[in-house]
Amino acid sequence: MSTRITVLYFASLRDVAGIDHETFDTNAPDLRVLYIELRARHGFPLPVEKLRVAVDGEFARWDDAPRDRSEIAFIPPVSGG
Amino acid sequence: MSTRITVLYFASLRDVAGIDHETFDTNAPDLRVLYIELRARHGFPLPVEKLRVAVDGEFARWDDAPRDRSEIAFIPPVSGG
Amino acid sequence: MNRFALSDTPFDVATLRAGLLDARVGGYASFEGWVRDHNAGRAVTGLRYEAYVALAQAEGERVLGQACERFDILDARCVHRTGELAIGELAVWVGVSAAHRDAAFAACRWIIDEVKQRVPIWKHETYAQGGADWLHPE
Amino acid sequence: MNRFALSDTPFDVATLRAGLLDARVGGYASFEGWVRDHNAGRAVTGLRYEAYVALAQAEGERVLGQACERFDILDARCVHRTGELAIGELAVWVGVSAAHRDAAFAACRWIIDEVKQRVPIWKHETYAQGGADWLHPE
Repeated sequence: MSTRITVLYFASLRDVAGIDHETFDTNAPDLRVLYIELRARHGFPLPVEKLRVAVDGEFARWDDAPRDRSEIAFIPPVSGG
Repeated sequence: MSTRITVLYFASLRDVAGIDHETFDTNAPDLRVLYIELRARHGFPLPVEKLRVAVDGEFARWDDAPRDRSEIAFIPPVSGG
Repeated sequence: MNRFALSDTPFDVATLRAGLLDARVGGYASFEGWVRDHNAGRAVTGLRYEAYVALAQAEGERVLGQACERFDILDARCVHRTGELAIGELAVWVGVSAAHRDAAFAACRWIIDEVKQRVPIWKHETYAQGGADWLHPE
Repeated sequence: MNRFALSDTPFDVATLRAGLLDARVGGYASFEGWVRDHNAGRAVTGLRYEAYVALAQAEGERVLGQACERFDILDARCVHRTGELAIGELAVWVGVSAAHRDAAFAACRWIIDEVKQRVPIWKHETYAQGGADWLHPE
């Protein structure tokens, strides 16, 4: 059974994807595989090693499974300050 | 020949001396001896090793001779900030 | 109580500073980041900060809470701008109050370093020579 | 130009800060010393700062000039109060502008340390339990 998720894109990821979020069903077993699939689909230059991942507004682990109805964000290297 | 000087007193030195300056003639060969004499006269608790000395608004050396018509200040440990 | 805030409009440092002062404070250290007219050798004409607001708020709050535990300080605050900023505009402010200056300085430095490393805010620079870039430091 | 000043009346930090900002500034660090309600375990009700004005002005100016040579900063200023101060009043302010925060923090810390060690200003505290003392640290 697939899992319905919303993915948020920020900064260069949003520019490359051309959208700031998308909602879809995924069969990815974990967040790492999810990003690898999305990287292939959108052509993101950043490899998974450069990113952090967050679920529902909190940092998460790459080997967490996507939860149904969750909001997932891939966090490129930050540059505030 | 003696040298006419003005000595300024600040902080605890002024409180102990009971005056903020005094003008007098001295035969002290250098500023160290001058302070030792004044310490004896006024009963200053601070020994010369705890002080710095200034002449005419600039730091000076203890073995400088008093200059005629100069303004001499003994600087107790500072506590600004 | 919130110690960390995002602001999409210019904010007043004097008011924020006043919120940190009380009779126990002996030392107050602050840091401000301003938009420079150059970066890494390129002339910059303006920039934009974007945040993942929910996570930035939570992570910023964690940074400030950790600073209050790690350092012997009385309080600490940080505000970070989002949106379009011109040259000379204030981008980030950190204020720390303490009984003594050692802790105030150390905590202030630690907070700005942690905010820059951990809080999901991104800078988009526009260059005088043309072009624009997201900054994603190594 | 004077970078160091004594002030026998309360002074406005916002105005002083504004004097340090320009388009090259990326980081601004400041430190403020405030009159605490206690010192070394004794309750303090107020204090007075006295300066040897001519020498304090000259030595303060030297501290700021040396900071501008030693650190990669754009400018630095310091103002120190004299006279009677109540609890919570501002006693000293240091502001430093730089392209980057490392130098701004380091110079700000160095300046307040040097001012406290070298500039002929003395603090006279009045205690809640009675009595008053000049502070002449070892």
